[in-house]
Parts: sequence; structure tokens; C-alpha cells
Amino acid sequence: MIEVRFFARLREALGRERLSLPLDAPGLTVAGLLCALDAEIPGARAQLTAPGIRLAVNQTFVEDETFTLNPGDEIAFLPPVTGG
Amino acid sequence: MIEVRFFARLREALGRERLSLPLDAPGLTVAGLLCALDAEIPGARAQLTAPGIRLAVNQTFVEDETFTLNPGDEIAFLPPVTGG
Amino acid sequence: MLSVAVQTEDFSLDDAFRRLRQAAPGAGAEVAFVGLVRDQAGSVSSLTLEHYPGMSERSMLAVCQRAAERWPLLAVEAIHRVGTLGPGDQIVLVLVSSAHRHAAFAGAQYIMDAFKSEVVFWKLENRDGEKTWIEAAPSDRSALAAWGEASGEGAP
Amino acid sequence: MLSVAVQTEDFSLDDAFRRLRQAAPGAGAEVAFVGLVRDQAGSVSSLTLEHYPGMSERSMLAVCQRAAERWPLLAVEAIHRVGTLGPGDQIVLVLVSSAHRHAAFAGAQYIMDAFKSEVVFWKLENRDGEKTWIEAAPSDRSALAAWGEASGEGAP
Repeated sequence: MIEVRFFARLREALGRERLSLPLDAPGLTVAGLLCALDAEIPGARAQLTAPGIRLAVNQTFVEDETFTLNPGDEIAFLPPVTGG
Repeated sequence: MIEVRFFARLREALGRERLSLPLDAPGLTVAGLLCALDAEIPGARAQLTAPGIRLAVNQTFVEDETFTLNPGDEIAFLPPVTGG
Repeated sequence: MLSVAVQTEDFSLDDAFRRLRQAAPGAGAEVAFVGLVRDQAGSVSSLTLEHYPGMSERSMLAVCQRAAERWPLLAVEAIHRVGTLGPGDQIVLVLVSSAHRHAAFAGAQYIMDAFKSEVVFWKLENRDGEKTWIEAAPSDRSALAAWGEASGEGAP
Repeated sequence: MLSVAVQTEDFSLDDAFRRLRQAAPGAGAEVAFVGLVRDQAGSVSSLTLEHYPGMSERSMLAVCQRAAERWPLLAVEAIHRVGTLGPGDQIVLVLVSSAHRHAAFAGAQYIMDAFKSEVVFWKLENRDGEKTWIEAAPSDRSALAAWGEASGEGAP
């Protein structure tokens, strides 16, 4: 299983906060995950790859769509942040 | 009368904190006051005009030795400050 | 000695200064920054802060560590609130100590500049019933860039 | 809203922040600087602060006024202690508020830089029984010069 989380305005736009996908295929990349998410939530891919959206795998930023995921990973899609 | 005050290491070096001088002559300048002080406390002039010593008349800095004093003025000699 | 916390409760400034001094005695200079919900005249507003639990603390700590590597800071304490806050409420505290004032000022200001565009918090402003997600201003990104860093770790 | 005080008593940070907020509500950013007697390992020391009553307050106020003309500060509170202080004791507090953080940081840092070489306080350090008058370091004068000002009002 892979855990997917959406925050702030992405959570509102997609109408959900988290999602578990049974993607245990070895070698699954971020690009592959985006396809699977678009199948699950139509239009999600465009929202998740919009300018400013960043991705964290197990709470570390990842920039590369060829990054390989492992079962049990937590993937989060993060709109532009503003702390402080 | 003119009130003269010495602070910090000047106070220690001259061995006094304040002094009243009966200088009511019109047109007395800072330079004239320095002469009067040197007569009162031998060697005071060198101490009071050493680099870094500043002068305040009625709590306002004065740079000019031709500045004219008035009876009742308070003149303070200030070593280099360090607040904060 | 770096300490970060994310919490819904308000924080006491006296308590924070006391902890800072216990953590690292011997400081000569302390700088505190407090961010507040601005009380903008003419419109009742509130601010709801959301975060990514775990990652928010990690991102705060990463910023504080970078500051402590760059300036000789003795201690850093950062507290960020989440949840719904009203005008005048305290949002964030950054408190640093050092032997000298310039390191303390630079460290605190750097941490705040980095918090604005790096730590994973989001702000939803509610003004007269209209809700808007606030994003870091371009000036926030240029503020961080002025320290000689791209905004965001690992950003291209 | 500028407030300055010279006192022998210690000051409470919570009280100072409370007064600042009452004086000027609506701020979004507050910066506090606290200067402490440094606790230097290996030598018991104390610091005795002397001032020119009346002129010390005027010189502090003049610095705060210049800061408030240069940055959009909402309120400034400055407290400077005098008398004999021991290691770890609070010496000075500068607390400013503004709508935005950069003005608050700049205002507080400018005030401290100017305090170091302009306000009429003197410090006598007592270390292992040896007493030394502390003078502003050359770095203090260059810190103020970096703001585009000669050190000391009316200086040539």
C-alpha cells in the first residue's frame, strides 16, 4: 500500500485528505503514481502538477518524477507554503 | 553660577563629580570655562579635552569651543559612552 | 540547543525566555520575533493554520539548524501555532540567543525569512465570511534569496 | 508611541509586551532585543552602569524617534538599567512593533546599534576585583555607520 495525502487548497480542490492505493508493483515512480491518481480522481494529475505544487515522500521533498516509490511510503502533495 | 559635572572615568580621574563656578561674566565661552577649570583643578584641561571626551550644555551635545555659556547652565564632560 | 514546537495552545513569552536561558546560560544577547494575526480595521477576520504534522516540525528544525551553522547561536526556540486564531493572537515565536547582538539579530531574521517560504504551514484567511488561502509573497522569496539561498531545500 | 525608561529594577518581558500591545494594537510583527551581563567562565564579574539622569532618557528617545521616522513602527519601548548587575542579569530591552517583520527587525537593530555609541551610559566592569571602564568597540561605530549615519548627533 501507498499512502497519499493532500493539504490545504489541494485537499479542498480534490475533495479528500488522504487515499490508500494498493500499488505494490516494484519500480513504481512518481510519474506512475500520478497516472494511478488521475485514474482514481479524474483531473487530479493537472491539479497535482500545477505550478507551485511540491511533493514530499516520507516527509522529504522530492523533485524528480522518476523517483521510485516503495510499499509503505507516504506521499504528500503540498501547495505553496507560508509559515511564520 | 555655572554647574559643571564629570562622569565615569573623568569623575574618577578628577576626583570629583560636580563643581559650581561663580562665572557670571557675559560672553563666557567653553574655551574660557576650560581655563577656569584648569585653574581650579590643575591638569583638568588636558583631561577634559582628551580625544573622545564630549561636552554637553544643558544636556545637548556642543562641539564648538566658542559656544557661549549663560549663568545657570549645566555643563557636563562625557567620556566615550557605551549603552545597551 | 535547538527546540521547535507546533501547538494549538498560546505561548508565554516569559516562559520561553526562561527555557532559553536554562538551555544555554552565558548569552549576552537575545532576539525574539513574535508574529501576530493582524487586526485589520473594518473587517472581522480569523486565520486558520494547517500543517503537515511531523514534517512541519522537521522543516522548522532544518531551518534552525542552518541558522545555527551560519551564526554562533547559543540556543534557538521556535513555536508555531496551528488551528483557528483571531485578530491580535500570537502565531509564531522565534527566540535566539548568542554572545553578541549581530549574530542574534541575523539568526532570528534568517529563521523568519526561511519560515515564510519553507516550513510546511498553510494559512486560510477568513474575512467577512470569504475564505482565501494565503501564499508566500514574492517579497518573502526575495527576502530568503537575499541570504544567498534559493527558496526551499532541494528546489531546482 | 515611544516609551523610554532608565531604572535600577529588573523588567518583566511579559509586562513589556503587554504595554506595547496596549499602546498600539494591530501590529503583525514584534521584535525584542534583550541585552544581558555575559557570564564569562572563570572570572566572577559584575557590571556597574552609570548614566547622566535626564540626558540618558533624552538620548534614548532621540534614537527611538529617528528609528520611527525611518521605518513604519507602531510602538517602541526601551528600558535601560543602571546600578550594579551580575552575570545573567538583564541590562537593556528594546521592543518594537510594526505591521511587517522587516521594519520591526530593522528598527530594533538600528536602535541597538545607536544605543551602543550614542546614549549616555557608561559601564564599569569588575572582573576578579579589577575594574575597567568599557568603551564602545570600533565595531559598534562601524555598525552605526552602516546605517548611513555618523556616530553621535552633532559629531563632526
